[in-house]
Amino acid sequence: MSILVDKDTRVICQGFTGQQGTFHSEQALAYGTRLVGGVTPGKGGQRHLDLPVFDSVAEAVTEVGAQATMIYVPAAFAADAICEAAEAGIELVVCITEGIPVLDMIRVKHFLNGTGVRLIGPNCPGIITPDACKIGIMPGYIHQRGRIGIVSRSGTLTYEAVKQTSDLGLGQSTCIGIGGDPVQGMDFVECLRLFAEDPETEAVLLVGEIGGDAEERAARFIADAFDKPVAAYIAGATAPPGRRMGHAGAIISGGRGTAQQKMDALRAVGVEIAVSPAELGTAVARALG
Amino acid sequence: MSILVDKDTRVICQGFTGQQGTFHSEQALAYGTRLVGGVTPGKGGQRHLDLPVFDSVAEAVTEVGAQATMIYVPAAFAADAICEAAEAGIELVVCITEGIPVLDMIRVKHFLNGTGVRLIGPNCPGIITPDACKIGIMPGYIHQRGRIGIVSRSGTLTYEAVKQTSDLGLGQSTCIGIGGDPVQGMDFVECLRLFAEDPETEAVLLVGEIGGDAEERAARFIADAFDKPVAAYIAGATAPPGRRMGHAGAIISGGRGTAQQKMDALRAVGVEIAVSPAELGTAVARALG
Amino acid sequence: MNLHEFQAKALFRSSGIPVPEGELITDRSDVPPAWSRLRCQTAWVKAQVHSGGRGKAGGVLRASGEGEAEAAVARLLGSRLVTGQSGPEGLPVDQVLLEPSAEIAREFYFGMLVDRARASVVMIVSAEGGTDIETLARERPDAVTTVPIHPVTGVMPFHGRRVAQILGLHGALARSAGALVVNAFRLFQESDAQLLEINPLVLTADDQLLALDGKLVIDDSAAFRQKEIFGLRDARQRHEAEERAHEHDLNYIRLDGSIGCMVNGAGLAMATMDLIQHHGGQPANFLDVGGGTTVARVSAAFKLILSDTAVRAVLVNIFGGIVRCDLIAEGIIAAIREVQVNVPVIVRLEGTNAEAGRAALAASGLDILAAADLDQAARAAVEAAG
Amino acid sequence: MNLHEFQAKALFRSSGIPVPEGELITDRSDVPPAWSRLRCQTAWVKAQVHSGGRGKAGGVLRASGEGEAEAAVARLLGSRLVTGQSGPEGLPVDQVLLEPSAEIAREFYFGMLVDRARASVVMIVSAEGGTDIETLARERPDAVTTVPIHPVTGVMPFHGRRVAQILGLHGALARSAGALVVNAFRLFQESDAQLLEINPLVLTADDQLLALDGKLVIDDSAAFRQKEIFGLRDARQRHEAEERAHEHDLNYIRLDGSIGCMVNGAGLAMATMDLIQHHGGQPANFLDVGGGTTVARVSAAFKLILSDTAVRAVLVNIFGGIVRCDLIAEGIIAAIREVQVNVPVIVRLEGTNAEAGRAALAASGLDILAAADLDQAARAAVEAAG
Repeated sequence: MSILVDKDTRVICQGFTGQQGTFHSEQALAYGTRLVGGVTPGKGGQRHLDLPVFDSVAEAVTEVGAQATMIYVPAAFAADAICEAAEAGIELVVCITEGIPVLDMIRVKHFLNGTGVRLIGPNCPGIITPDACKIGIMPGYIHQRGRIGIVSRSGTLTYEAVKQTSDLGLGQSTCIGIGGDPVQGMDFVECLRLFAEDPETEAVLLVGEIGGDAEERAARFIADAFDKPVAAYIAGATAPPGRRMGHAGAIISGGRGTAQQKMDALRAVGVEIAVSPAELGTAVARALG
Repeated sequence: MSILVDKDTRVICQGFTGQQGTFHSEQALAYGTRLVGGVTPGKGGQRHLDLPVFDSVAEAVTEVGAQATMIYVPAAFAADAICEAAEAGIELVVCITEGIPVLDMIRVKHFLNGTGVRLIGPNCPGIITPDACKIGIMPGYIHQRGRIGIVSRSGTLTYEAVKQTSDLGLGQSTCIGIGGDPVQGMDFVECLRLFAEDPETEAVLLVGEIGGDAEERAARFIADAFDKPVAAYIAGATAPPGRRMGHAGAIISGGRGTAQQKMDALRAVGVEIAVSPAELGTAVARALG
Repeated sequence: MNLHEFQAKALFRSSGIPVPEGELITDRSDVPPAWSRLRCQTAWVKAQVHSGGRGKAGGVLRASGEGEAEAAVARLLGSRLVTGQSGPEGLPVDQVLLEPSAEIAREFYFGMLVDRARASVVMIVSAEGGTDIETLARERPDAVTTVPIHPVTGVMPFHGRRVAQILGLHGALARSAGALVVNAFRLFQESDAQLLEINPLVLTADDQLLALDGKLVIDDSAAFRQKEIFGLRDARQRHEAEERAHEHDLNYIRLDGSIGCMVNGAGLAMATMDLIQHHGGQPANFLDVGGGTTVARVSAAFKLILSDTAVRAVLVNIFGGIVRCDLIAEGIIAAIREVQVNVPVIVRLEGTNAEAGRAALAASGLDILAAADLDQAARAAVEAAG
Repeated sequence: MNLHEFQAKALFRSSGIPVPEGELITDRSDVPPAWSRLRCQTAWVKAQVHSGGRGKAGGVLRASGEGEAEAAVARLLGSRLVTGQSGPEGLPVDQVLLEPSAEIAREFYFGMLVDRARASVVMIVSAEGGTDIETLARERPDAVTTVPIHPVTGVMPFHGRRVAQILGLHGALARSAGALVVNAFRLFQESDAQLLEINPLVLTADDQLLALDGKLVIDDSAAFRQKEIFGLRDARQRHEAEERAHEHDLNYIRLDGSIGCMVNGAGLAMATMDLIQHHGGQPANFLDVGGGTTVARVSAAFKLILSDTAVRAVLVNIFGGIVRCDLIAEGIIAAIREVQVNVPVIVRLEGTNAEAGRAALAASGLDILAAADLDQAARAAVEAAG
């Protein structure tokens, strides 16, 4: 088992014939992802990477039974691509594109509200179930199928978490990079809810960062309804207040959303805190007991 | 027990000092409804019917703990009033106002989506739990506290249903007139869901009409998840297709949404059908067995 | 509210939806100047009435010369057009639209309306236009696609691509289809439309999208903020009686039977009609007299009902809620006296002060049967109407 | 992107948000004509810099005569203003805003920004303006109200009434507050704002609402569709180094420590800073070198880091994902040769082809310490920086 994606998930790529889409589709295929086609408006009917190209997601759903999509279209068109996928009946939308205007994402978020469609991202590395399905830009080979569910707001820091759990032989059930944008799809709580029901996931490693209150909400959910061991690391403990550190999410303002507050909230509900990014693996190992 | 409203429900009236608001507030008070104040922008601080008038619903929530509201403001301002109430934390919004533009109601509906706020109406008689709480324009005295939950798309036809169940000594647990507008708040299914969990409700009498597919959806829900006896009447069996019969909802087009189709759908899932509006009471009595 | 085709097309044009050039003709003498302004070779002469099925009914004529156009105009103007939907008396043709005929490569269907279940505007699109969309939807549902437009985003680029794909349009034509969707949705919202329909939407031989016919129905509830559009209302396109009902704020629809009905509430009114038919009668009308049942309104309602000479009995069914039945009875008595009703009147009063109301009716000395219950009232009315 | 106060106010004005008359002064000789055009009695002279806390820092001066105004302008123009947020070198004052001072009856706070959790724009409103809103929100949360604006409806009438109520405004002033809300939201949307702030929003002695100060921050991600607004960018308001980073698409923020950091990914960059501090060191900067780590970008990054003379060691931490570590190592070697780095460089390479990368670094003959893991790298950097 795993969450959200497995070896049977039928995946398409939006922005398929573009440079990014092509490269990461090749990587996904090489990893064994069941990529069944792609979408590039105006290029329907062509073939690319030996797969069919469609003009619309609706066609890809009808023709090749697409269930999940990875989006590599430019930021100006990404909101449209997400909504198109949701409207067409795609169940899981993974949007890698960064730099989507926040007002676009507000509309997307409400568009998705109540549809049951899950969005990962935008501005995220994607999702991977090791040895089964890779949807995103993460390097596949560092992953190892195993016991830890990983959910992270950061990109390369997720790889750090993956490598450390692989090095310790714990492995990963599914890893989700949810991205750090202010308005985004799935949050920690939604991922935890799924990990709770996945028998393969024995513990969760949560990688947060300063800004917002996603970690605090995760802490409340863990206290209320999550029984598996959790370890967490929060990046940005030393970031000066009010400065922007790359992720749009990482703004501390008015003393809210600091790393210290987040760590305190998580520690208070029994989460094992990694005090250094070098201890992501050992923290979750401790949490497992 | 009952659903949605009881003798403790703290009710306010929006459009309180207007003619309609005043009249029906008096009626509600006379019936014993726990009316705790009203809202008329610009008249905050005054008293009306010996109750406080507030400028905003937010104030009424803070000051007198309003939980439910009845709206009698003119159609042009009704969408605003509904959204104001929902935003202020009101749990149950009953909108009596008729003639709200459908594009306004589309926005209202999506505004409410995901908030948990329940809307009854617009263009409806309201809701009543006999001897406890009357929110709406129905004549209170025809009701009798009892065993039948009534939910209806029509106004005076609801009263017919009430009278017939009262005359047979069955009485009502709660009666809800959901209104017949094309885009509205609670539908049959949402009401049935609540009646399912109300121990006082032993059977449900559903009064539908031509147009839309609310009755068909109710039939599916009854088949899937509703165990109590149900009787139903569908008005408009003899209405000529394509003509508009007053309720915006009552348009038959292209052979969809006919009374016959609705009756067939309901009968197929075990609902007792009243073939004439004179048999609303006896049909539900038969359903009760 | 219904708009005429020429009115809908004027709104289409100002919204950027491509429509044929055309001239409105209200007099035969308008034809020659219009013909030359339009540089017509052949043209359509289209009766402007509020009804579908004009083509089959002979309301749309083809003219291949100015002479034929004049003849067609002469034949239509001033006539009454009887269509499948108009009723036997037909609708007056006061205006005709003269449009040069385009060479058509393909015909599509494009509609926009409110979907109740989704609580959103949806587009209805088919690559097979020019026919009856409801028949098509029933017989070959795959040929008709529904595309919702979410209110939080409005039209997005993918909507345009989707429509183009359904219609099989590519390149510049796909972009035209995208613009059509944007413009149609903006018009729909800005005019508080209930239905916007282009049937057929055509692809001309010279590769242009064109709204060959156009229909726009406006939400009556939006009259308060659509004053300009409601100023376009053509009262002559409604039956006189329905028009008078509109003036008195009564909801009245004439039907084919012999039992006049006066009921408070639309649902109860439909139920009363059902009950009449249940007992073997035929209702002559639907009439919702509304909440405030004053003498004036009841009088107006009686007059409306009796303006139909087929009416042989009148059934009044009032469930007095907030309004007291004794007052309603007084209103009925006064109205019957004023209007001089000379067919049997059966009255069923229920609700607040119903007994006092029934007593007043009995004491009035008028030919009124006060029925004990709904069922008895309907039976009596059916019997009285023979 | 930050806008200057005068730029924000120009957008306010064209959006219908009332702002004081004012003149932008870039030269002392502009003062006399501006003074007479504005018919000033007393005025504010306000340094235009991208920083809060201007008042406390002496960047906002009061002038009660043309002479005083000239003196104030002379003092500010060409200076560097050091505020609590600007860093020790301060920000250049190239422009000042001259505004007649208004008589103030009451001061309010009005802000608009995006609420993550609600996924909507919210208004932040307080009847107590002119102070630091974040402090107020922390110390007396009841004095600050958050009012969300749902994206499906935008501003509705009740939003205006609510704001008026919070501010204690009635009648015509309540309507002015309603208009302010409508106009501010439209500007927010049309400019892709991230923050719109009016602090203070004042009620003048003659009963007018007026945006006395104005702040507008635009979403950098919207640059592609806000070309006009992004054309207003004042590059001089950023540190030179940050401005150069911007040109190379590097995300660089200068800090106070001695260890330069070059990391790929914002989260890993923050984590690296945390780890340095964990081991007792202080990072000199935040630098996210991004995904495509080319020689040119690595060179530019080294130059940026070394432009800070406080840097005593450089820590490079790269997790090679899609990009191979051996290529990254080559980039680092080439960049160090080109830039002539003369402080210790500690490199931690992990991920794809990491060993080949480490071998290349070792073989380069440069003074590079290839660390075995993250922890060791951070320790070594702290040690090297002393």
